[in-house]
Amino acid sequence: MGDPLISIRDVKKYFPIRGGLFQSTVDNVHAVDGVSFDIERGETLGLVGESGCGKSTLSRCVMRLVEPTSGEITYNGTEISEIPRKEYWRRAQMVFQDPRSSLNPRLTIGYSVGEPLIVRGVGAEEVRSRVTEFLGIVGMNPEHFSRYPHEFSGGQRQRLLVSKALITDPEFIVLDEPTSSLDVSVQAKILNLLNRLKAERSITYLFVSHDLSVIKHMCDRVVVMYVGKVMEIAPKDEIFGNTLHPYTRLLIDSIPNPGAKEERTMMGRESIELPSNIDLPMGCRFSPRCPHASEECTRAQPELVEVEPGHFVACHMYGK
Amino acid sequence: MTTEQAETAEATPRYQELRHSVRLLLSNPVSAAGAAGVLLLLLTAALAPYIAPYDPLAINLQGRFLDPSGEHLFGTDHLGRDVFSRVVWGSRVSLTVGLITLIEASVLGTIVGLVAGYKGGWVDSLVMRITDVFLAFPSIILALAVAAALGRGLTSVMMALGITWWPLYARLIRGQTLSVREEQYIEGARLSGAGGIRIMFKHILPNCMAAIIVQISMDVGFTILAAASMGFLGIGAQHPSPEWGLQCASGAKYLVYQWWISTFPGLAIFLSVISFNLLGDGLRDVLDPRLRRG
Amino acid sequence: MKLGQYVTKRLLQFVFVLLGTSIILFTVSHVIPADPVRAAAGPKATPAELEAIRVKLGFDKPLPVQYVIYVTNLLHGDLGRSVVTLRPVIFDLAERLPATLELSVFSLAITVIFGITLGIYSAKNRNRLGDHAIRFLSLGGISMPSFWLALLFQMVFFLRLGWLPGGGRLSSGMVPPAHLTGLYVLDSLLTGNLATLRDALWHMIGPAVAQSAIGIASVIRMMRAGMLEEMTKDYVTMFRSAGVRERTVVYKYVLKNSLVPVITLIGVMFGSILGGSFIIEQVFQWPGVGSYGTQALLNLDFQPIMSITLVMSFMYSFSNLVVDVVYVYLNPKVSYE
Amino acid sequence: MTKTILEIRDLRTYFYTYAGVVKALEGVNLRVNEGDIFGIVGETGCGKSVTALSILRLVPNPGRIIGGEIIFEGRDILKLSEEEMRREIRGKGMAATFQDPSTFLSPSHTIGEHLKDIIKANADDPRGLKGRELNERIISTLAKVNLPDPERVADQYPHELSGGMRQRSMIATGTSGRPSLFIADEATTFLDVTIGAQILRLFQEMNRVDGTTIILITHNLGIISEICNRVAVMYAGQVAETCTTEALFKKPLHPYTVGLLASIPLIDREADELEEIPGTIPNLIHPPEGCRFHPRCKHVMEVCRREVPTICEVSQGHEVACHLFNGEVRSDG
Repeated sequence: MGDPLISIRDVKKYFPIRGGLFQSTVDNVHAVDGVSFDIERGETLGLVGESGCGKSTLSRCVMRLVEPTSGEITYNGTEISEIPRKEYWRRAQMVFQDPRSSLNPRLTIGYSVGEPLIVRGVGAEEVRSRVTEFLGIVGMNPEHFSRYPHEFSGGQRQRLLVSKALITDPEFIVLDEPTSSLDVSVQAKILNLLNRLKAERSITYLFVSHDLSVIKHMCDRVVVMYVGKVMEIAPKDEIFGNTLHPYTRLLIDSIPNPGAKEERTMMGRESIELPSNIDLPMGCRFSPRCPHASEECTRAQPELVEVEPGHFVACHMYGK
Repeated sequence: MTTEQAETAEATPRYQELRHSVRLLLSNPVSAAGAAGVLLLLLTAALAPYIAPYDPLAINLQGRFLDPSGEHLFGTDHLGRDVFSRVVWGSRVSLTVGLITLIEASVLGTIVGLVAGYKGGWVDSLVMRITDVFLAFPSIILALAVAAALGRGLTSVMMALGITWWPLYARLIRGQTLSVREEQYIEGARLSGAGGIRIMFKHILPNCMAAIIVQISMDVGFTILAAASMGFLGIGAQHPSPEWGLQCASGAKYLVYQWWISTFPGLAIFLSVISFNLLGDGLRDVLDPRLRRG
Repeated sequence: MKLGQYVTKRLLQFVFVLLGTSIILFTVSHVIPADPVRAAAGPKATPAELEAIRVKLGFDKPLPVQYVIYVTNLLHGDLGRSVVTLRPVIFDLAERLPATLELSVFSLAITVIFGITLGIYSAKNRNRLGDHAIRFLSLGGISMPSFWLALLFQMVFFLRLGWLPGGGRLSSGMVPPAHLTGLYVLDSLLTGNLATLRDALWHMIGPAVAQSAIGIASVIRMMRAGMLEEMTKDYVTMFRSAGVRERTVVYKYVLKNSLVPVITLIGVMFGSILGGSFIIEQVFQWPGVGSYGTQALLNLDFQPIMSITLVMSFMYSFSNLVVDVVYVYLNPKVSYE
Repeated sequence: MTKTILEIRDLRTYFYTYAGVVKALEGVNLRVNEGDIFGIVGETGCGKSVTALSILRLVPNPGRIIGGEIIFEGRDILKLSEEEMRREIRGKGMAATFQDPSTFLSPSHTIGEHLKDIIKANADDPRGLKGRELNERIISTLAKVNLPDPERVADQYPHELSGGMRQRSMIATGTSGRPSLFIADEATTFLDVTIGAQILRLFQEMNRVDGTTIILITHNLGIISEICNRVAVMYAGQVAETCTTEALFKKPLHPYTVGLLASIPLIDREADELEEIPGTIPNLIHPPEGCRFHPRCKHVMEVCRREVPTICEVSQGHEVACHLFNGEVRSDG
């Protein structure tokens, strides 16, 4: 496999909660709490989890939009904080969840898509020709150059944002829930577009989503996160065919799905909530919801261990 | 792969949207009346020398206290000056004061608010505490004190009102900036490599313009009122200026028998302010229905 | 954060604001004027008086020292001397403050009562005749120069109709009630003097209405807009879908939710009432702080102007403090920030 | 023969906007049987939420129901007065829960206060119901939606609850009048999958235990497959196809349904590329002539551009509005 493109080592991101009379830090939100994994060159890595699991914060740490509290992230072996931001953002880009708020309503498509070139001092003529070229690549019309965002549908805007992310020819793109605010028939078009671009331009994707069906369709490997921690990492077929972690199991079982009518043993009747990232459970973070929780699980946090080649799991039932 | 090209249902260029807004504004008879009033005021101020039949400052002691008539539409005052001509010329004073004050306040307030909202942290806290202090004075009272310190006259009034008004704009723009800053496209602009100045002025400011325009249009009325009040209290425009508030004050003594001396300038203030308020209400509804204010 | 903690925090902020106010007023009185000594001493001061002021306020010393002297004097209640009444400003203020307090609290009460009820009525009867009338009047209310309204009031109700008195707190010949609080209404009530009470109230109508016109109009507009906006909220649909009476939805849920923002406006309105007192008290010859201020402005009597500004900003900040606490108490969603 | 609880005939709801008349519903026909969990599925703007609001007669301004019949328990509710609607239908007969519970609950009132007024509104003797008894009703209503610690929830404000608990509280406001028909409009869309799955189970329980008929409105075909027995697919303000859930996934007929099913990634299906439906949903101010789907349809015929397709029952309980099946009644197979 060679060297990974991006390697994340023990990254933590805490957001302080201020309170009291003098706004001192009274507690921390443990958004990302010691996460390590690699992103291999050329793969699509899925990052899946529910709200508050830290997947968005982590992807923003990778993009240098958020400074991690500790840990290190390297890109091609270089610590990303040592790469100049403009240079890093030429090579790594991101597509956000909500295409409605991702384009400035007061700026033309030409400016918004071409901004990465404009801030790097590219001349107006070249910006224009590059932008029109990339509008064509994502299936938009060059005439859209001087239009404004409100004239476009959600799906079209997401295409525009993809073209903006591509315009500096990056080798790595974070896709943060790129289709979750789109209708299903539009989602299909965007997902197909992303797959085509990846094949044509050999880009590496980090695909962040809460939707396991989409993850399964798009990704080569999957990282499952829960409340700031990695629960399981495995190739796609392993994750779905040989699910090890009880949380991954619950996640898969919760997907409403024609093929699974039978009773699910995992879910109780009572409303159970995701734990907050502030008062964390002592041991395994999933232990309060886990049907297999033993005394050990409430005491000690399980380590992420490789139980089969390439299949890592953080659960006391496995390992050793 | 050009499947989605045919579906731009509402392909309206920017100026069409503007025209649409204007049409929407004028389609409401109440806002249209406001716009007409404002236009009339602007025309009066611009054409004052042609509209006013007499010199507003010409004293004629033989012709004092004349009743309103064909010759003197609004009568004459205690020095025999034509009240109509004075009201017409007074529009220039009020508009000048109102607009200059708001330009001062909005430019200063916008820059401060933009920086505070975008930078956040201690810069923001400091700016907010400073505006707190300015806003701790009841409206107009600080302006009175500042004008008193600067000495009488219109210049002091404009300075004093500008000083008391900017914190309102700073707060408004800061609030807008905070909400725009949360938009995804700001993060997107950072990823493009855009710097702070570009983000503030190219990305955030245009999204605050609607709020600024609405606020200014609503505040013109207030500044005209404030300036007139200061004139009435003798701290603003000085004799023999045809400023409306001053005219009201000098007519107050003759209220019993010569009611017209202070009634007509008062009416002029009232109509100007109401026009700006109607226009402001209409603009708010058209440009930004979320900006509801008292 | 607990409510108690919030109040403490808000009190600290109040103290901070007072400190800031003193800095601004110090700047206004010591830095802005071309000749601050002359400004403080008044236009007719003799060279000896000028010298005395210069020494007393430390004008020959550096600004920080001047500020310390300024604050020290304030804390000792030394607000300077009026060049018109020739008395210490603090005495003049003490004498006149109750009159202003009485009138402005009365005006605020009128503002709140009429503003809120008319606003509700207007929203409930949207686009009917009553609503149009109220909207028209409230638009007039916020556009009317208060001095002009006061003059019109005088002209119509005093000069022409004679229904209301021309000014002052009591009719001539009426003896003020025994001085307990200085508020005539309260004092005459406490001493059981109903004739004086009636006369005092009768004298307050004119100035109070003129003074609260803007406030009433603003509250109406905000209340109406707020109610109408709340009526379009999703929870109204939810209650309707569950078969709850329209009356309950409007008067219990919509009303409470739309009152919350109006509460903050009430604080602002108190400020506008205080600001308006300069003009209203002058026109109605009300012997309060406002008319004292107007006289001071006419004579550029600087020390009283600064003191009045200080006192009024103190009253205003204090009322905002109260409003904020009430707001937080009523609005569970505020995170006490 | 099962009893029909709700039948909608030729329902038309228009919105009179500044830009023009949006024909949000144009001839919607539905039949819901007692005890069904009936799904309505479709994409943004297909009219599924407007259908829900029309059934409750709560279409917001500037919308109006301009024609059709909504027969609920034998009565055409479009003919009832507003007061009858409130007293007899809403709350007791039918109730609803909506997408975003943070806006569908009043921010400055506790959950208990909400329920108090709703329970009183639906009680036979509102005056007799007070104090302890009312309180018990509130708690039991909250307990029925499986909220842990209902006493505490009753005293909490909406913003103090998590998303799942808020959604349950809102369902409680709907169920407190024990309606025979319950409409759930995108009730799990804002929730995490594991929390959403619990809410779906709650609906199943309401259906099984109390016999409540449920109309479940969603854009998610997975949810339909999970708990619905019958389903209507809506497109551009009309019903394209109505059938059992089984038939929907095994034997979809309408080209739109077929396209929709092929365009979603399913967890138990492998596909290299997802099918795409060309074009996008039409503008409902100027909808296409004839069949509203024809500009995007692979099988478009001349007649589709001209005539609105009529509904035909292709097999028992399987209705489709498409010219491909016009007049043709298929036997199974």
